[in-house]
Amino acid sequence: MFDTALSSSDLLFLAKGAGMTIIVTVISVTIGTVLGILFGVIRVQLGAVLSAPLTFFLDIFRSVPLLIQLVLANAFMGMVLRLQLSGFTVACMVLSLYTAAYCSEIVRGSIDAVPSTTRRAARSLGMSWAQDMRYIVMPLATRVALPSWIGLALGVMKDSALVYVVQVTELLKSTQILITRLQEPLFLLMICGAFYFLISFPLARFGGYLEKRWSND
Amino acid sequence: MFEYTFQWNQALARLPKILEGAVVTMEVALLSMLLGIAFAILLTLLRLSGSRPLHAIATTWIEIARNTPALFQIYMAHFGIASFGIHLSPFASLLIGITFNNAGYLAENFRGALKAIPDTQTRAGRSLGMSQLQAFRYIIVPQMLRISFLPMTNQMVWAVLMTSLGVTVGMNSDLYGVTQDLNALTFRTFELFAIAGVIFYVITKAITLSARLVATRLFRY
Amino acid sequence: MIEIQNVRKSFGPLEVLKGIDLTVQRGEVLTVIGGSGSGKSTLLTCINGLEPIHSGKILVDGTEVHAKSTNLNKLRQKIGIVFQQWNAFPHLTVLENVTLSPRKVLGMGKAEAEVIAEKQLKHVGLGDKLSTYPSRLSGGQQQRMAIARALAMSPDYMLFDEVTSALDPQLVGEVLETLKMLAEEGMTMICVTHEMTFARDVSDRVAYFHQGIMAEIGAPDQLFGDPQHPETRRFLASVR
Amino acid sequence: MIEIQNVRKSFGPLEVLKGIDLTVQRGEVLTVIGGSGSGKSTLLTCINGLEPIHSGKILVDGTEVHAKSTNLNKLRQKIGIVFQQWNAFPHLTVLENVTLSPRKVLGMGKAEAEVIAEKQLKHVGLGDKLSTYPSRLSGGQQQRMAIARALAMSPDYMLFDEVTSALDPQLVGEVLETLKMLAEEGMTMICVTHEMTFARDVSDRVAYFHQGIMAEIGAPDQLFGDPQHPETRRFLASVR
Amino acid sequence: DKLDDIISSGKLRCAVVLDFPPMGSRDADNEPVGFDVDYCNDLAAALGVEAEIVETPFPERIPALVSGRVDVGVASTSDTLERAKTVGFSIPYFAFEMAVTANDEAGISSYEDMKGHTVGAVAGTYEAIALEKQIEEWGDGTFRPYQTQADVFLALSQGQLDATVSTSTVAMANVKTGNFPGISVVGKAPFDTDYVALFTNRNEYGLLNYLNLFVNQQIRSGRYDELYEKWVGGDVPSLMVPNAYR
Ligand SMILES: Nc1ncnc2c1ncn2[C@@H]1O[C@H](COP(=O)(O)OP(=O)(O)OP(=O)(O)O)[C@@H](O)[C@H]1O
Ligand SMILES: Nc1ncnc2c1ncn2[C@@H]1O[C@H](COP(=O)(O)OP(=O)(O)OP(=O)(O)O)[C@@H](O)[C@H]1O
Ligand SMILES: [Mg+2]
Ligand SMILES: [Mg+2]
Repeated sequence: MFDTALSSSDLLFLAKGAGMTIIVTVISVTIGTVLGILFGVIRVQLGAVLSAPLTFFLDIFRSVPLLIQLVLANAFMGMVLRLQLSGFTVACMVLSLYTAAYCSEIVRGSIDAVPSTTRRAARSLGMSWAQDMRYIVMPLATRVALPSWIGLALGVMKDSALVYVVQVTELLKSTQILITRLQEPLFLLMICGAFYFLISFPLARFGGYLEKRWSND
Repeated sequence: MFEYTFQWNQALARLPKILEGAVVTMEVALLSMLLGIAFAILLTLLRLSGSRPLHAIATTWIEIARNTPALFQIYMAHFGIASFGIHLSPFASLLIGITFNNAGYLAENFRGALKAIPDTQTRAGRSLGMSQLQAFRYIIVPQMLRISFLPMTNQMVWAVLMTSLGVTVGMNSDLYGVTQDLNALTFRTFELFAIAGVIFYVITKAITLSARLVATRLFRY
Repeated sequence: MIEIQNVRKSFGPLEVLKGIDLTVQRGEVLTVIGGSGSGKSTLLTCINGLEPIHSGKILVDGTEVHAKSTNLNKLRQKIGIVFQQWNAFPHLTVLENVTLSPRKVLGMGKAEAEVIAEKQLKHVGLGDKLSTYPSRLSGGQQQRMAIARALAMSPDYMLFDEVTSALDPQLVGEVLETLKMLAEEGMTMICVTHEMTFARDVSDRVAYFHQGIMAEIGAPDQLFGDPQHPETRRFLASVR
Repeated sequence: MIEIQNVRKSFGPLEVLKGIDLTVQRGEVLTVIGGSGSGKSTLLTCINGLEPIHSGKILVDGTEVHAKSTNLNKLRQKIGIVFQQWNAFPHLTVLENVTLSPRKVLGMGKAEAEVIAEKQLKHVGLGDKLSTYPSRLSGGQQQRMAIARALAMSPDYMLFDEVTSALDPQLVGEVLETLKMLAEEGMTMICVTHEMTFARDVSDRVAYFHQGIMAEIGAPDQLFGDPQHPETRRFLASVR
Repeated sequence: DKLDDIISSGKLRCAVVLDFPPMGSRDADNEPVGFDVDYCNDLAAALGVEAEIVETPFPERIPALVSGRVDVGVASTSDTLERAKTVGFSIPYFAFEMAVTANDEAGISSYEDMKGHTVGAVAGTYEAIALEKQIEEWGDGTFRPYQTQADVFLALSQGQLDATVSTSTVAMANVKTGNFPGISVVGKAPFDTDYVALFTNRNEYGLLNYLNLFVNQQIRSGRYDELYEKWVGGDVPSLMVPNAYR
């Protein structure tokens, strides 16, 4: 169908880009999830009023384009804090907080979804707050949260296409570099899109399946 | 070490231009939302149509929109489509890209909303003498609207944020594009993008707050 | 007049109506009783054309319901139906629930529709709930609203499908009272019900359905007092 | 011994307990009756420290529940409580529901905890449901599981808060039987209930609560037979 | 200071634009090559350190510097006074003439022909700023900035743009690659010569001093001519501004 000048070294180059996409995603989602759980629990524990500053801070990450977050964080780290960070580090930092902001919403919602009467029952059996969290809230909240969390992780993967602004060559950027040389935009873009799709689609379906299964009981 | 002195007045002097960009951003977001809703309804109907090819078309659209980066979709709308000899202005490319994305997400949403409305509702409407279309229009759609309202608001916020991707297809009249152009002139990166960030924040807050107001007025049941 | 002539209807391999013959005259109140799954609800939804039939004919005032040429939307205006599940439109107030069809289907003006709706709502005892949303109503009130909603189309026939069986016991009475009132006013009605007292007191005739067949039909005294069919006897013994 | 000394408790501006004095001896079965909102549930949740109080004292075996130095998690081990809503942990089997606390709170081994849990589950008649998930249980079975779950901690006191009132009528009996059995075995119990027959037959004393005040307390025969307080008379008349 | 930091860290990080042939691009193995890449390597060698090429799109050159991602920009950056408020420039190390490249079907054969057409350039470059101003002056036509030089030529060959103004070296190099069918260089753009300079942080006088001397040495040693011949070819442009000190 396509007569292409794509060489095996170019494919390797693309694969490197894809690898970068995956690495950035995995790091950010991991850190972001840990932070998100932490922030989410803090927000539930403190209540809406006391946690308002934290909520506001996290809200910024959901209300300003990621592109601007990256540019600003980049400029801020270097110019104001005078830290010598690689673009990769900045990308992971911003994406981690970005993930944490959304994740804390998911965590908060799913903890709230555990009936307070169930938690009361646990406490009245002599369980401490931590035990209640560990043995009752976590397993129940996880079922509520997991499908949305999968969606979030995939979202972060797709949004990681923007880290090119801090000089991280991920998949889409690699594709653009190859388009420059090979001048086969449609073909290369389709390879790139297919890669994202092949990772995202099955996982998204899996999330949907979990949601359906767990909402039944 | 390098000392960075903030020069806010230099950046603020450009505020009128930035605000013009904000207006364009709102325009694109709003248009893409209206078109997105229209296409989402169309996609939903296609999926309900019972015809296999139509269903497949709708599903393909929805899954691609949901499973590839928005940046990719917008880039595709400009450079990808151009491979077929179709030339779109940056504005059109951006609009098409975001609309494509919106429609995909909204259609999925509408499907969920439709599922949540019991079909006894249509039945009740039909048995009062309403046609299929009337039952859909007066009974199903209003209820769907309520269920989908919050997701639609979120999508609108997304649309606003997505306009920032227009620069990759040569758009420079929107909020991000204007800011980037000014940055090229003055190199006051931090100040300019901070201002743009604040404006984006204000826009998205305005959207969520007004949506909440509208919702309380609209959905009193 | 509703004429049902040898009607058969299947869901997939399952034959639900196995040749029903039945005529309901103007002004008559017919009660249909029978076990779960015997086809009672299906019969009602066939009468107003919500379900297709596979053979036979249903004529309402001489119009064949399932003929291609029949305008079903028009036909349904003269056949009101109220279901077991409360089908209030949750996004509309009580008044709007009732005026919606007259306005959109009959093309009435808002004011005119509201006059009629208020009249019907008062009739069923909901005159003080006009601007309430259904979520604030009890099940019994929702059912009465559904009745008013059907009546607002000025139907010639009313079909009731176990309108009380999803209700809390203390709410059943108020809905049955409404049905009784309608019957006394001369409305032509087919009521599917499990309320035997109601069937006995209000109906002109009672039909007993068993596995897709109308096993027996007769005056209440006769059917309850001296049932002919062995299944009828078994059924009546079980519900007593 | 549970000693409640002049306890006051408010939710915001609403004073829910207005100075309660009450002592429950070891082995005693106290039933608490009273209208909705009279503070019965609140009292129970104060006794095991789930809710703070504003003045007064609650002593359980001499330990002040609301003192800062009190280890509440430890104290709660000797006070079992079962609520009106079934609070099964839906992600655990019946056996796991019951063994969770002994294992995690008391630090028991799995095998040991299971022996105790099985014993208690058999006790309440759920010996054959060990590996079932709560969603497969009826409401009555869930309540009995909740009782077994509390008993597995070997509490000295059991508090029951209208454990039957969310149940279908035919399921009430089996739960009341379980309570009766516990009472006969000598468990110290405070039961909030609307089941007057149960109160009369099983309890040593009955307390009547009215708007945050313990209006009357006495032996069942005395309280039911010859109520002193006018509110008690009114209440008893209304529930009969 | 920074000069010491670079020497002691043993690494020189250069911001280079890699879709700007012949100044910077990637070879078949997708490795960075070009005039600027060699220039950075020379600088690193002079400093006795290792060079690290950091790819930066045009709009990101200065942010990359101010955020500390790179030490020096070797990125064909025009030394405008506006920018000098933010960063410190060396003396010019290269000079561009501007050329008009057009799609063959647009019927454009000179700079003035661009009037009324859709034209574009790389966002944030000297020529983009000048061209946008020109379109505004004409009051006819559309200007579109793209993020990279590659996108500009891609758009041009796809017919999305009718013409572009770019440095003549870049225009020649791109047309020569054969990657972009249907476009040709049609003439000069009457913009002032675009002197480009190395840049680093504004107050790093030690490093700036070093850079100035380095550029001077490159010319003196003939290395500048050598690199010019290697990547561009033809008459070496003078880096002297007539009738001026610097
Ligand atoms: N839409 C449908 N698709 C498939 N089967 C159906 C459908 N509707 C009803 N049935 C089946 O047809 C049979 C008759 O159903 P119908 O609802 O008419 O019985 P019924 O007499 O009204 O019973 P009940 O007293 O339980 O309401 C049942 O076995 C039912 O499962
Ligand atoms: N968490 C709470 N916040 C605010 N008010 C509460 C809370 N819990 C209970 N109340 C109020 O305290 C009052 C007493 O409640 P409580 O549950 O103790 O009554 P009760 O005697 O158990 O009634 P019922 O028989 O309905 O269970 C009620 O008016 C109730 O609304
Ligand atoms: Mg039925
Ligand atoms: Mg209570």
